[in-house]
Amino acid sequence: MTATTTRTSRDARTSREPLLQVRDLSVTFRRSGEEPFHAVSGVSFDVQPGQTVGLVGESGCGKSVTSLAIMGLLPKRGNTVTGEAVFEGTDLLKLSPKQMRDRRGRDVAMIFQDPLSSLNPVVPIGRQVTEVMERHQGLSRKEAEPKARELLDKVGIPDPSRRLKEYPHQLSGGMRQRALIAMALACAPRLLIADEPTTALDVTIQAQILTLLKDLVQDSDTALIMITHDLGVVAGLCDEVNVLYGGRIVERADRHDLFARPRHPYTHGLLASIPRLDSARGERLNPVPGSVADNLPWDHACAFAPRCSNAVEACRTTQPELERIEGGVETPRLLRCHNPISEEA
Amino acid sequence: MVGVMLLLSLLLFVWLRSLPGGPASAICGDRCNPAKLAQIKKTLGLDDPVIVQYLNFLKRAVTGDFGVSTGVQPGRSSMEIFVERLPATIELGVLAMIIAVAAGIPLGYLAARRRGGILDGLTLTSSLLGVAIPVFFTAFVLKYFFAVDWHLFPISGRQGDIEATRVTNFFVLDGLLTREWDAAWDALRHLILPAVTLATIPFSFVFRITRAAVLDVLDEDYVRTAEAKGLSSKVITRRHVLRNAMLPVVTIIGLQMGALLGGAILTETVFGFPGLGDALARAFTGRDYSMLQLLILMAAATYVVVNLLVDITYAYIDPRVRTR
Amino acid sequence: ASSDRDSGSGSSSGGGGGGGTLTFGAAGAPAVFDPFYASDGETFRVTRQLYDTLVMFKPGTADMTPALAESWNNSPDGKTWTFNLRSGVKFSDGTALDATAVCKNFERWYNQTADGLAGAEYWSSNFGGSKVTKEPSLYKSCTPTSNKVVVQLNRVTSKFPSVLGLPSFSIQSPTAMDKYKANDLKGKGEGIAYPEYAKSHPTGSGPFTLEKYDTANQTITLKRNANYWGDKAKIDKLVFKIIPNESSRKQALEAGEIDGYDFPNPADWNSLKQNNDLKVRPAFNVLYLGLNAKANPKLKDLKVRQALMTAINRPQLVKSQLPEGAKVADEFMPDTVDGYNTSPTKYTYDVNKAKQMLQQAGAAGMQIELWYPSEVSRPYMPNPQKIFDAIKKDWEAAGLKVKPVTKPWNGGYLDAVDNGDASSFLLGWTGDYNTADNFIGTFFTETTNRFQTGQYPWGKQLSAELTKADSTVDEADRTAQYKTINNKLVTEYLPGLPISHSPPAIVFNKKVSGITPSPLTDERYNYAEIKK
Amino acid sequence: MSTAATETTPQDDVAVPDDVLVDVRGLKVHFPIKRGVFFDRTVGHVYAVDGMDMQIKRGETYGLVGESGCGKSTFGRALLRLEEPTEGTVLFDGVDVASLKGETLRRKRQDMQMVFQDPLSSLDPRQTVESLLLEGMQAHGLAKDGKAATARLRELLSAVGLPPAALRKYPHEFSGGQRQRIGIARALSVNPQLIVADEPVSALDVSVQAQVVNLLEELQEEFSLTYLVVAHDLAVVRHISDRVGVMYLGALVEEADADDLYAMPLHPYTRALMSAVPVPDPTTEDRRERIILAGDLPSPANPPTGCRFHTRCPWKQEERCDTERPQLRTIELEGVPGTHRVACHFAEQIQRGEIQPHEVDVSFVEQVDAQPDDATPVTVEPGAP
Amino acid sequence: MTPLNRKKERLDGLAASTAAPAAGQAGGVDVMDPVDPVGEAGAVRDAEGVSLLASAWRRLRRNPMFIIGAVLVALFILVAVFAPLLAPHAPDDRPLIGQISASTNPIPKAQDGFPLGGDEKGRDLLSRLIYGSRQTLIVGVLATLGGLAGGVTLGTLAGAFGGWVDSVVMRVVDVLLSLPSILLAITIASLASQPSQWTVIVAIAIVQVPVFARLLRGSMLAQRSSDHVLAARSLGVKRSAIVFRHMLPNSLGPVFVQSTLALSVSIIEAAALSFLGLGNPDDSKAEWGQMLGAAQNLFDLYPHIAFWPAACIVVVSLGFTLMGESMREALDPKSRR
Ligand SMILES: Nc1ncnc2c1ncn2[C@@H]1O[C@H](COP(=O)(O)OP(=O)(O)OP(=O)(O)O)[C@@H](O)[C@H]1O
Ligand SMILES: Nc1ncnc2c1ncn2[C@@H]1O[C@H](COP(=O)(O)OP(=O)(O)OP(=O)(O)O)[C@@H](O)[C@H]1O
Ligand SMILES: [Mg+2]
Ligand SMILES: [Mg+2]
Repeated sequence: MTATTTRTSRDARTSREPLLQVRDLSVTFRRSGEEPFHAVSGVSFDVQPGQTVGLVGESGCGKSVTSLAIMGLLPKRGNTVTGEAVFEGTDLLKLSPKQMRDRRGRDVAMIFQDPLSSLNPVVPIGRQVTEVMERHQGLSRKEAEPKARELLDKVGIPDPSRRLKEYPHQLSGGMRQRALIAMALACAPRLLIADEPTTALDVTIQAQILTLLKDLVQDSDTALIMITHDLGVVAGLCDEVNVLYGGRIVERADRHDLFARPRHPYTHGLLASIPRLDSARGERLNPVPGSVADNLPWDHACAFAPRCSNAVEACRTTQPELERIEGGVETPRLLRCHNPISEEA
Repeated sequence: MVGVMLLLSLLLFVWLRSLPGGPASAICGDRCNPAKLAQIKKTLGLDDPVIVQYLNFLKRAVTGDFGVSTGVQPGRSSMEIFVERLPATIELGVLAMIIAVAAGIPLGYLAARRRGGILDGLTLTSSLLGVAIPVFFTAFVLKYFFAVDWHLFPISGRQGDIEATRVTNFFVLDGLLTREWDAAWDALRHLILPAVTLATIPFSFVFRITRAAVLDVLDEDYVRTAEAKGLSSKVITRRHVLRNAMLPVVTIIGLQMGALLGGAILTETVFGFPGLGDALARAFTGRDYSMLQLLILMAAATYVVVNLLVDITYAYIDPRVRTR
Repeated sequence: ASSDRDSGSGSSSGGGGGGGTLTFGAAGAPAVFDPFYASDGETFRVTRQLYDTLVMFKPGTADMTPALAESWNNSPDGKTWTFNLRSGVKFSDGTALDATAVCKNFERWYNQTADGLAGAEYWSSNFGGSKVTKEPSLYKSCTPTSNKVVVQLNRVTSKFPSVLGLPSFSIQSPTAMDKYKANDLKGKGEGIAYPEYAKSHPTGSGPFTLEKYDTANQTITLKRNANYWGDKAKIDKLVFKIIPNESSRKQALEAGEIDGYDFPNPADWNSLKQNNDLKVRPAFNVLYLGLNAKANPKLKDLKVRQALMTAINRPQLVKSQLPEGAKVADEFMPDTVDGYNTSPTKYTYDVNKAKQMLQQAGAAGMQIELWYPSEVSRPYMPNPQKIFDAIKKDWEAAGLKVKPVTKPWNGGYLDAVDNGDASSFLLGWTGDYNTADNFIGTFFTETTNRFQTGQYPWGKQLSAELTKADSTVDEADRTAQYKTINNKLVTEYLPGLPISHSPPAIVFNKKVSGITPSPLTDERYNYAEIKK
Repeated sequence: MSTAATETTPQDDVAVPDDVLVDVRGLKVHFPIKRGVFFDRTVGHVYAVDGMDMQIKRGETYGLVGESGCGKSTFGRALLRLEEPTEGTVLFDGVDVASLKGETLRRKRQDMQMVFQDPLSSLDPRQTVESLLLEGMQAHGLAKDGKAATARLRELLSAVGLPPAALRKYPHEFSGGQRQRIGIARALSVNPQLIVADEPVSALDVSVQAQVVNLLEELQEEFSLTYLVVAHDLAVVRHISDRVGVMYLGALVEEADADDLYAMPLHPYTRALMSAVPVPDPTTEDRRERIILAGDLPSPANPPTGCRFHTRCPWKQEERCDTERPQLRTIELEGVPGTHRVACHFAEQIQRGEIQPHEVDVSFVEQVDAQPDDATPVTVEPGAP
Repeated sequence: MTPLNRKKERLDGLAASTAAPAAGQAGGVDVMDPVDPVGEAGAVRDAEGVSLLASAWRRLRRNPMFIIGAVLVALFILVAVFAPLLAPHAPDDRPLIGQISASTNPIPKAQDGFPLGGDEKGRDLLSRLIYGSRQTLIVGVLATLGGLAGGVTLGTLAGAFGGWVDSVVMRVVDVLLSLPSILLAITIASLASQPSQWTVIVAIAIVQVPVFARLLRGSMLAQRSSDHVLAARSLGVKRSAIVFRHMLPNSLGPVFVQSTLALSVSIIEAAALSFLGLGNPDDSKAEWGQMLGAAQNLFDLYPHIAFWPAACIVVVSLGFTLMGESMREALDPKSRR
């Protein structure tokens, strides 16, 4: 397991047909007696085979809801999902629950944030891996077991034969996350969604997992949607980055472009507020003022306006559109801002 | 644990002896007079200092001798009565628990799945009623309709006029063992009404805990993981939801097992069912100290044992406990 | 209740009726099968069917009639009794019931250890004493001579030989008693441990024998004794099924699970009569309100006691709280007992008069404790609380301040009453046999009795009068003495207030016939027949 | 504070320089592990803090980093006597806090305060901000006069950047960042000298995190505070601290001025830790040398012998590493100042490149029985040094 | 894990789950006031502080379970308070005594002025039912208060001090917990030398003590190690202040909920004691449990005299249970809206 540091033939990949096209995805939660809450609105993006797309943003900006909506895993009641999520020509959002079940785990798989709570505490790891194969590949439990062992081995779990029989609590945090990844990869899905897969882990473990994910994606041409709030993780892993704020994409760019020249004040603010290991010490951080609690409703304004140092009058009255802007060599750059940061930095 | 039992026995012992009346008066009878009473107390050693009596009691108790009953079945060894009646109460309790569990778990699951629906509302309310109706009243009503009015079940007792060989004193089991099918069936018929009555309380608990546990588990990340794996709903229900939801249910079943004896006092009294609950009720009215000491200590011990069993079961179904 | 497989077992060769099983709903389990050590009705109900006594009571009455003794006579001094035994009677173990066996029974009774004495309530209260403990006894000796038994007493008493009709004095097989260590009683911790004999080997000469006692199912099965000397049982089996709950017994009867039970709740009488045969037993009891001046000195004044009596609306109490056929009691014994005085002073209810009398006695508005037992029901008082309540209301109407005190029957009530702690208390008595001594003698002979008569000026005198009457050999004379005492008891002494005599009942379903209700609850099931 | 320590414990033979506010010697906190069916027996201990030495100078910010479960919080709490130390001394301004009792201890608490990781759960949900802030002042007799107290409350609020309207509100009505400000204001309310901040920003969003970090820095100047900042985010620690200590399984493995440490990490663990932190810069990320450690932190209930890190150390040497526990020491190496201390037997050799990294058996130390033979090799990415 | 622990654990779990109600609030997203100048720390809304109880109350108000329960309870209390105005007769008057004959007409029938007829002592059944609410309320409330007082004292002691105080207190509680509650109540009630209303109340109160003690101790212990108590400790706040200002108020939630449930349990257990003949023998003041107990032998022939008190008990205890359960749910941070 040796990670190489550069990616090759990216151009070839990105030019292929998109594997997943998310179009205008909106999710609204309705609770009795309260205003409907638009957790996600008008989110669109494409994922190419072999590509890693990042969704970043602060807590509550709708990252998880987006991914759950694509997977059809939102709670059964209390929400409306509109838009499309076309996966290889079929709109996942229009599938019946039964059809969706057939796809989940086989074509699209997902890894969650907390590896302990995401594993069933009373079922052995092996069983939790084999059950996916039994379900989607029609294997018997016996047949699936050697494959499960291989899988565990592949994700770097030592002594897989013994681990198969063990329970989640007997594994360390990193091993649990590996086991979850093994489950997700069991049927060689073409799209993998990872929802903050390393947030609950220590840095040293995080590095292990990220390396693993990187290698897996590269080796198998799997597309990855990487959800995180850690810009550092995105910087090392993603090809294309979407920044979310208040349920909408506010900026999209190739990772190099984004980090080198953030155009949205929010993205810029985020980058400026993170202390960096590689920068000079002692300078004051430039935080984004206020908190998410100050957001405006998107319909008549830019939600970020109250916290924005660049805000102009229009920001409080009209909703900015997500528009293509200059730059973006390989991936088109999109931006939702009335008064973006000028392009130098 | 042993400490708790000792403390309990001492408290009980001293308290019982500090009260007026008691076994000496019971033996002395209606024609009693103070002189005769004193004589009887002397004969029985009831005039010794309480602590001496207690030590004697402990000495005998260690050998399994809890004295002689004076109220429940005067003259018989309390232990003998206990051993004889224990199967009756176990039979009753187990059947009640089976009913409670068989009804409580599926209904609890369904109610959780259809949270807020009509089924949920109905079952929830009826389970609350299970606690709100005094057990003995339930017993009266059930008996009145099913036994007295409609003659579907016998009125009282464990068995009717039927030839039956006693092997284990578990009547149903005995009937099956000796192939006296009609005796087994008859014993079972006698069990049904009391068991249903007794089941109302554990049912309500099992139902509510199942419902709450299933609701909790449905919200767990691993269920979402299972969904994300595209598993069939049957597998998700069985392997991922129920197996985890059963953990608190097992606890509550254990707890309720202990509490069943309480309910049995009332139920057995109404149904004239000669078990421990009936013995307890009569030991109280008959001031049968020996029987009371034995039964109350046994109730506490049972509680402890049942809890141990629950722990063991728990360890069996929850690997987190097992491999610690 | 008679199931097919039980009935008509071939053993009923000795003639008699149609066989079958009679199932009787008993309220409790018998304590022992050795009636000598018993004192409770549940035990006697069973042992009466297993044993015979020397004399017995004529069915339906409390009067003596020959049993194992065909006849008896008394020496002029009244202390030597000769019983002529019925010949050819055998115990169920095959041994002969002869004079030696009878005397062995007497000897056994007299030879009890202290533990045994504690268990033998009827012996100690009627005969008293034991050779072992060297306490004086009424009994002196028993001599078997061929077919006769000569029993010598230490003093004359009117209760002899009626007392021998009590089930406790059943004649039991000495062989079996030896074999199963019948006298091996041990006081142990809280209770008395009984020997094998009493627990499972009763051997008598009665119309039935014990087949099995299914303790787990709480049923006792008796089998017809084909060799019974008297009227052989018509039924094959007699089953006592223990159903502690009163209303369950009623329901079981109506559902056909049992054929009969006794002491039905008065409230059920009417409905029971519709489909069943409710037999009212003659009232052979008395409910009284005991007074104890030691606990409340105001009661020393006869006026006060009379006022209390006058203040109670006994007719209404009897009507509203006691079953049909209950009567207001004017004396401390039923009118069927010899010595009853038909014309003593009768107290009639009159609140105003009562108030007036209290006024005169300087006790107007006095405070009085009224005790009643909880957790119990007795034949003479089916529901003590209700009777208490009625009296309390009446007394309050007469201006008294009534303070209720209640304790469980065995949990302090009897003890407190015996100790003289209760100034007024509800209690009663069911007669054992038909003598005045069994009632008023029991109540008042000792001066340290429950009424504490010793502290009244007349207490000793009453005691002496009772003793004298009891030891009077001549029957007419004795009866006259008792009449006088009875009159004085209600007019001059009034140590307590007689309230009522209430008839208990026994009920069978209509298939059962042949049973005569007994005032002593001494029903004989060998006469029972079951219609199929 | 100019006066030297007035009270010294007998065993305290090392001279404590005047500018040291906190001097921790050999601090240990062991938690008993209780288990049993009938009686709770102690079946072992969690060696949460196992021999910590640390000096914090007046007015400096000491940053403490380490992986989850290594004992950072426990150490922080033990420092304030919120956890009973099993062994060791904590000299605060010359007074041994570890031996104080009752009222003296309570009084002493005025000087040392704490800011917690979870801003919500550290605020009593049933108290208004006002009573939360007043409480400490009352406890130390700082709020005797109502007016002065009110003035001080306003002062505190404005110091942490909250409007006065906040006083009447309950904690749950604030956003995360605001709650953390309340927590800080509470700590300030008693005029402490030392504030122990246990992961003060970990629970906050990145954008808000910077606000709080800035706030802490401002306050330090304004109130001349001394900080002990506990965190697992190395970047934050580096940003905020003057000196940094790296903790591994209950003890320090390296300690240095912030710049020195990041410029030249000496301990293998520190190296790995630093190389693992992702940097929000794709170019750096793509080029970076990375030391990926194998396995996880061993269980503190069953710590490895010798050097606690030897089970995961790619530079581990035979014998010495698993038998002898290295102590913090300064090393003689060019460019390494005397304030830079490290607990590694072979720090010099590693730094000089005399010892090369090798593959490591992944042994899962938290499992007693685990003895995998065919363990996955660790990856140490080759790259330019 | 020690074996006695199941019941305990449930109580402790209950305590823990409600101990930190704040956690539930953390995730909620509030709808904003749109325009507000953003200070450095962001906006602080001006509205008066809403306490946690208030928000729980908001949730409760919409819960039909709670509303039904509360209405039943309110009705019950009203009837109890105004019994003398509502009842046509005194509970101890016997206007119908003349009609009673023990074996032919034990229970007077419904008639003019006596809509439900009389009881076996010739008293008006309706009036007794109405007055019964009073006595029932008194028994329930006193028994619960007694249990609460005992339990809160023990629980506070154990939870506040921990260590050996905790051990000692909890051993006592264990002894009480090791018996099924009704058995314990029977034991206490039947072994009192003179049964009365007080023995019933005391018996039931004692039964409640361990439940409350355990519950309170559980949440107190949870509070003890919580950050906000740690913060108070580090501020140098006195122990008593920490206990009474921080730990106790934050632990009372589950105890309060439990006492609603305990009220219903008390009423039912009082009835059970009466049924077993261990209740208050003095029936001059009507009490439902007692009325039900007295009616047991007449159930076959005169079911109505058992039915009415039973129905009253069921309705009232259902009311308390509904209220308690819905409050428990409202205070439970895990409860989904
Ligand atoms: N089931 C739900 N019902 C109501 N609101 C919900 C639900 N799930 C999520 N939300 C709301 O939708 C918004 C977006 O949530 P989401 O989980 O996608 O955030 P996130 O970006 O994943 O944040 P985090 O980094 O904390 O995971 C949040 O404000 C959340 O409160
Ligand atoms: N009260 C306690 N009883 C028993 N063990 C404890 C206790 N507190 C902490 N521990 C254990 O001590 C070790 C160190 O815990 P501590 O909380 O100090 O770690 P930490 O470095 O702060 O970790 P994190 O980054 O997760 O906060 C852990 O293994 C923890 O489980
Ligand atoms: Mg998320
Ligand atoms: Mg920590």
